[in-house]
Amino acid sequence: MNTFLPATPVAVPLTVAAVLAAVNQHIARRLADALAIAASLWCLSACLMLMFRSNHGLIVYWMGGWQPRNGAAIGISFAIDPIGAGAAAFASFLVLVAFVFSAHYFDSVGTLFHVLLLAFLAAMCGFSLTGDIFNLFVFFELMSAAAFALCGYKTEESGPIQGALNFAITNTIGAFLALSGVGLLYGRTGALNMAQIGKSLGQTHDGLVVAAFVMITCGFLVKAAVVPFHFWLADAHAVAPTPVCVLFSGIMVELGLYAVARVYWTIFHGALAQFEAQTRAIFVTVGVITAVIGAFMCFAQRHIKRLLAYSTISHTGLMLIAFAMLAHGALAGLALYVIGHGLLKGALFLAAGMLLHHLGSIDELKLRGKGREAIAASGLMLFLALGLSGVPPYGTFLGEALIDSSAEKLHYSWISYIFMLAGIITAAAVLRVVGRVYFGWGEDLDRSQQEEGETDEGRETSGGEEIPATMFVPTLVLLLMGLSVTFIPGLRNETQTAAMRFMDQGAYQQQVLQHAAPPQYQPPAEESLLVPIIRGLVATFLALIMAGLVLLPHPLRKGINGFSGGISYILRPIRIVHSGHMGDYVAWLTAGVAVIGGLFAYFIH
Amino acid sequence: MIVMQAAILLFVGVAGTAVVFTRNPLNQVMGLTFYGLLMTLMFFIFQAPDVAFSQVVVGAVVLPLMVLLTLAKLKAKEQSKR
Amino acid sequence: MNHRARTTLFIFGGLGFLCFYIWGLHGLPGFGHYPGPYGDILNSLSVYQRHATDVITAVNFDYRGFDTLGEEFILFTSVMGANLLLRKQKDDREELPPRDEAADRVVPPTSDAVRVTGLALVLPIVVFGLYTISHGQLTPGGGFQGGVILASMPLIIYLCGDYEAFEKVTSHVLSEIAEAIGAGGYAITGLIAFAFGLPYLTNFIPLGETGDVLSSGTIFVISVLTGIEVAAGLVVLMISFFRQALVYRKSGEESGGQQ
Amino acid sequence: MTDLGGELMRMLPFLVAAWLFVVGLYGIVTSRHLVHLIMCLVVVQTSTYLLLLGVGYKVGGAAPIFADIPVGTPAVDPVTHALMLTDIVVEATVMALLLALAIQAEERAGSVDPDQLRIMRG
Repeated sequence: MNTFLPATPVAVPLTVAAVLAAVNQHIARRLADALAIAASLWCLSACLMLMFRSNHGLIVYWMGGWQPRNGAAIGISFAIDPIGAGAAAFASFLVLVAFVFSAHYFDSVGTLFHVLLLAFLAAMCGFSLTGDIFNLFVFFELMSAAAFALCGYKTEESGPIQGALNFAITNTIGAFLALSGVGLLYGRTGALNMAQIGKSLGQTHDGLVVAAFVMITCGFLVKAAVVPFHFWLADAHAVAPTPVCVLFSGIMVELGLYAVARVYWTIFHGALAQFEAQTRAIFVTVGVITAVIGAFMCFAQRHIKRLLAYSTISHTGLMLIAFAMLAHGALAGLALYVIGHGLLKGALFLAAGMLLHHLGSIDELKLRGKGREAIAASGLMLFLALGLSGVPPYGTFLGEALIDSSAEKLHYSWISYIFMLAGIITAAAVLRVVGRVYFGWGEDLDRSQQEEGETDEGRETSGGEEIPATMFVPTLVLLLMGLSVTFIPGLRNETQTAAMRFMDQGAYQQQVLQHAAPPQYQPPAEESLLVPIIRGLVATFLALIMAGLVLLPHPLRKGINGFSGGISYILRPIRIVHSGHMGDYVAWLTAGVAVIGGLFAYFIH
Repeated sequence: MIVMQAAILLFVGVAGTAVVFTRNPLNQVMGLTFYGLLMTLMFFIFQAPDVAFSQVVVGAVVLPLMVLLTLAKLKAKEQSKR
Repeated sequence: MNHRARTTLFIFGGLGFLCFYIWGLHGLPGFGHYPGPYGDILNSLSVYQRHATDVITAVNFDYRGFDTLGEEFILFTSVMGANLLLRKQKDDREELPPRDEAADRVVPPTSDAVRVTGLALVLPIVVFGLYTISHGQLTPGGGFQGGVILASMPLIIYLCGDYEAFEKVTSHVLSEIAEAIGAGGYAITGLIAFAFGLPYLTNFIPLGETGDVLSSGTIFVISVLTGIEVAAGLVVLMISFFRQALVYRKSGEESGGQQ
Repeated sequence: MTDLGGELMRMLPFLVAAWLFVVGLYGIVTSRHLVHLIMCLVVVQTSTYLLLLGVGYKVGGAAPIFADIPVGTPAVDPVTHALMLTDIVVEATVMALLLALAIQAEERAGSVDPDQLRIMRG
């Protein structure tokens, strides 16, 4: 089984993609759907199997059978651990959902959509499973190429083209940054296998190591949409077709962060071990800025998909904070948070897609009071919004609890307030949408506010009175999974041991390069969830209040006008910075790399 | 040999800079073609004949051609607007 | 931000980044002092293990063949993507009749000398491309290089002033299918190894005599498939762009071009 | 060669690589035309070729093709060459995608000037 299973999550979707491309116009739409769904089901089950099998030690798989010679890798390896396989399985699942949801989409263009999405899937699986840094880059590029094209799918509008351009150019620069970092590492160590690079670097932490670390990290953080590399995300999400948004927000962005974590613990952990405190401080700072800016920008939006996109930025900020703890508890929490968030955010985008399908608009202010016709979408949104604030039993809650308790031990307990703040604001923004769209609360602002940028987009479907089951059911399934993931028995323990495995650089090297037996880990005792439960309930309550304040009936609203005026006053410069100008984005990107690099250079030398 | 290597590297640096600072895309594409040829030469000098083979076709033919066709299309579009 | 502010921000950021990058580069062992071991190991192993004298081809199509698979699919996906982006929209107004982009400029019709020379080049280019693909494991070349050389053949025909002939030798549908076959064949060649109980992309074909054209097992097969994929992919790309530009260079009545 | 020359040569390809990276970014930031911007991106990419080429080179090494030379002759690193081949094909295709987007930008938004392509603001 182990001679073929690990390679199939990449090989199978690629093969199916090529077959579908070859028969492009001559295949019935339903057959293409079925083939694509079968391929993603295969990936899902293969990755799940790999996840369970790797629970007791890495699965190391050498492409072409090229086993290492004398501890030096000569081929490309997959080094599969539960976290990597879990990420791949989650990606496969979301792709599956996207295929089902899109059954009513894109009638005109043959199998192109399927081909692109399958290539995207293969790239995400390969990206999660690989143990070779150049291979990581190759799958990064494959992921990007598919994503750019998918993002610009609706070529008949001007928005998608601009969004796709911004996305493509910033991400390509990110890829070149990462590649340069890989070149630096190769120049030093003469190796591309991550275990071998890490072994060869050992404890050295000179300029080259720091520069390579910062360049690779920043390259992947562009994908992860961390401030100041985040501009592309809102643009891309606002314009991409809904099923694609699910993948972008649900897993692609998180994979950027996954790569940072993977590279840190396989390559740089030994070299940067004595600077852990500084590394933590730098990444926490960046994460907090991202979380706060994302949250405020989220609240300022009226384009619903763009609003959700900024909420994703805010939540990646939180995820970066979790990574920055550099502790196994927080890492386990991060893994759970990613799953919980991915399910919720995916479902939210699907609900937005239903609104667009049913009502032909995605502009909160235009839709005021019209949501009564689309009760299903609005109802789902209400439940999903609560999850964003981290209320139990949503998956985000469990992740947050683990992260908080881990942070407390590192004297970073204040970050739990950042989690609450970001949760409250993003949840309140979505609740506001529900209140305005479904109940028609709040002022009719459609004409009173001046236009700023793109606020709406065209239909993606032929539209209709009914919301088809292929749209409603996947959304509901995502919501239910988001609610129930917390109740999987032993989940916290398994994730914690998986995180320990992920972080054990020495064991990783020996298993990859020398067939060493894997060590086993003891999970720490489970902690009480009482405080996190209270915290989650408080956050949700505050989110409801915040949304309520904005939507208050007119006379009562006067009292808080000063407050909201103050907020928009603060927001103004931030909104101006989000200019939609490609040159600005690249300038910020460069400056961001320089600042992060400068900080590392200052602290380490 | 060393002198030749240093010279070609400097040439590449200068040519790359020139490509960036040529603001008119039509002139720039000529520069890009020349730049692609320089890169090819550099690959040969640094014992990378395999890479040079690809570079000469991609960098000096395919890429400039695609850019030219794009420019032609853009211009046609602009004229039809007027 | 206005132009000035943006440039200022970039100057600071760019200079900072440049210094940082150079600081890192300073730690390299220095130009011309490749430290190994990866390349050196492969240089010493490849001929004996894989019966391939061009180590680069052996690395591309076997030792690191999985990278190349991913990269083939980057090409494949991008071609699909460009096709998607450049597809004809339902609401597209009819374009103006295909005219030269500078109608006021008089361009002389392609001279016979150019046409003859060009067409005389076609055959050697095809032969050279095929040679490069099939001898990739022996001498510089291989699927990529041969593929791009083959892809330049239709261009020569076009430059000779025969867009019609260009369309004849480059059927869009056929090229697309060939591209899918090249890319899919690569993935499937890897899968066949499973039937022999071997890991993905492992060689399962006898290696043959070092120095023969049909030597080195799967390297040869994959090289040919890559050649098909690269050639077809680039041709599809060029057709897509040609269709956008619609620059006919029919000799005689409507001549022109950009060069 | 002098020591200064040696020291300079030790770093030259890398310095050129760093310079091309930054100068390409400068072109992108200040660009007024999408096609110009895309060609600047090509320059940024060539920076990675130079880095890889410089990293894998060995003074006096032959090309790693053992058809005419015996196995064991000092040769330059074949891996970086393979990486560069990958890189070159990636370049061509990504640029094709970007150019296609540029064509569509003119088609749909009526401009290829980044200053005009700003509906995604705020």
